[in-house]
Amino acid sequence: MSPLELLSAAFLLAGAAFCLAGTVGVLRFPDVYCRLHALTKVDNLGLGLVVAGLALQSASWATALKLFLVWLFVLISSAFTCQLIARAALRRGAVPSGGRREP
Amino acid sequence: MHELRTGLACFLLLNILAGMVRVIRGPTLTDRFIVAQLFGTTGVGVLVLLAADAGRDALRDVALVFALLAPVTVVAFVRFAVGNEANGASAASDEEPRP
Amino acid sequence: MTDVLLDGCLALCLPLLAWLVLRTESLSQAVVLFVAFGLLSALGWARLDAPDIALVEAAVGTGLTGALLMHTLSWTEETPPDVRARARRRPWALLATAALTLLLGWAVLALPADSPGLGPEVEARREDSGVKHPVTAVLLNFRGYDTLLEIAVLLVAALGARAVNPRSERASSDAAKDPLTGELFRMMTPALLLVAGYLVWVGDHGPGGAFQAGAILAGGGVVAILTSRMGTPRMSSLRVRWALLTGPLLFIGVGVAPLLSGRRLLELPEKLAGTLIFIVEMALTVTIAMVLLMFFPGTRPSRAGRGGER
Amino acid sequence: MNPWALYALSGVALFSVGLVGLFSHQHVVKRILASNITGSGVLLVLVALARRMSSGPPDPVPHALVLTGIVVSVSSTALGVALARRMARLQAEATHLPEHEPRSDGEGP
Repeated sequence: MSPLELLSAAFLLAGAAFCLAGTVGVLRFPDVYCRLHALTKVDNLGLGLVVAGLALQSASWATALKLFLVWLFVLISSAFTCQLIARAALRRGAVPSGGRREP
Repeated sequence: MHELRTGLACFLLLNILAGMVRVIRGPTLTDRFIVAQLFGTTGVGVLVLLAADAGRDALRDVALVFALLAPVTVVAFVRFAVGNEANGASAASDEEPRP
Repeated sequence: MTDVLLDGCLALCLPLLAWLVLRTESLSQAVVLFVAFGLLSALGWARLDAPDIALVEAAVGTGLTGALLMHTLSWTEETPPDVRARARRRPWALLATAALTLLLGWAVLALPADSPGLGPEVEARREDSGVKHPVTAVLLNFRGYDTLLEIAVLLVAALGARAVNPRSERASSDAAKDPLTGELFRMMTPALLLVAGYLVWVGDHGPGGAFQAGAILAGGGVVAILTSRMGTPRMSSLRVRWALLTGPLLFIGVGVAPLLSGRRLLELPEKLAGTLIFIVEMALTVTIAMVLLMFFPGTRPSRAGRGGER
Repeated sequence: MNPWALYALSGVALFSVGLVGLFSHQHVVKRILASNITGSGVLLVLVALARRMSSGPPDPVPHALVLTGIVVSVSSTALGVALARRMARLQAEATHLPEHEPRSDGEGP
């Protein structure tokens, strides 16, 4: 395993860890807004590290650039998604939990 | 390397399955919708991991399309799924007009 | 080893997810699970070495179906008021379906496990199909007749949907001036157009083509309609009609032309086949995008806002 | 080990789950979803059969069929939803209930 492969494996594992953290966050956080916060972590960090890991072991620069393009689009849409859903949730009357756990 | 990538793809698939719990338990439509977005991004992750195998370069285009079209459902959700969450009615359109 | 794990897990998840979609009483849960089902089936196509189909599933599943079902949520009751009971489970129906499943399973497994199907035939004739990608060769050259009729099916479905749901005149709500979705639309459009063009071009030698590109353009169109940047395509406007008709008319023209020079219907001349297919695919992309947009209910922009929008 | 048998059986299971869902639901939209699931079960069996040879590229003919099949199934779903919506409107008018759609419904342009 050359150092490059070790580094990319480390990135991949870190990315998977963030995806796990995001999923657990969406499952266990008390209200909509916290879950939204967990969701965007998966988008930018989880996927970002996976893409970085794959870019390291990709054969050509074109592949690496396309991977970063995919990540860029996910970033853009994730930024808008988070804002839109939060506003929609507010408009629909979702109450922030304020620390106490909902039943 | 192939084993690691496929193993991680499997791990992300299990993540998607774990998300089903929130879809079923989620009190409101917004919670369910958030999980749908989570699936979209995790799906892109799985596709990108699978695309690294030999001969499967086209899967990166699929991941690109997923990433590009994710906001479409969100915009539709924001525009259409107007409902009152206070009484847990997820999306049933209520009778009284909304401000 | 992990390949078997991934395939097994995916093959198990699909029916499980489908059962979840149909088990719930609440429609919103069914809709979200159905969108997740579309995603998992796209992963299934990817694992079965079918990138073209994964592309169409992705473009159509996330672009159209999700938005359409979200709109459905806004006009349907959660469950019809009179039938609050759980979905009725008729015992004999379950028994019959179980027997049918076993029969189908046995029939599928009884098929020869090593037959290459029509692959070699297509491979042999691929050079004179004008394109290098076998799926596009089959779709637009060897089975051009099937694709032509399929485009007619799409047109009929679009006309039917619009006839049943005429666009009602509604005052444009506040969404018109919403900066957030407007900005989203402004950033998404160039990327969508670029990727759609790329997919039509790459269809010649890789997975891609008219259907995928059309579905992506339709996804962009849906965002345009929802952010009131564009009115729903009006049946009365000439441009919409021409957009609907360019694909089929061009395809029929290209199909009938060989008859004049003594060849059979849809037998494209080898030398011109590649360029003809590309031109037909461009026209089909426009038609498919317009057809998929016709499905999307919406309203005419109010009289006041008529100026700018089509 | 070639996974085609796995996916073929999964397609058959999808078909039967969709079939059961089709018969056991009253709600029109859920029946549309069920018929969509049945359709994708059939398509999965077709593509699984195309992948029986583990060496070399899969058979492109079923791929072309399934490709057009998916676009047609979306169109039929959209048409089904449009018809269901028309029924909902007519039922609403017939029973003189207020329009089911809230005033600020997505009917905005």
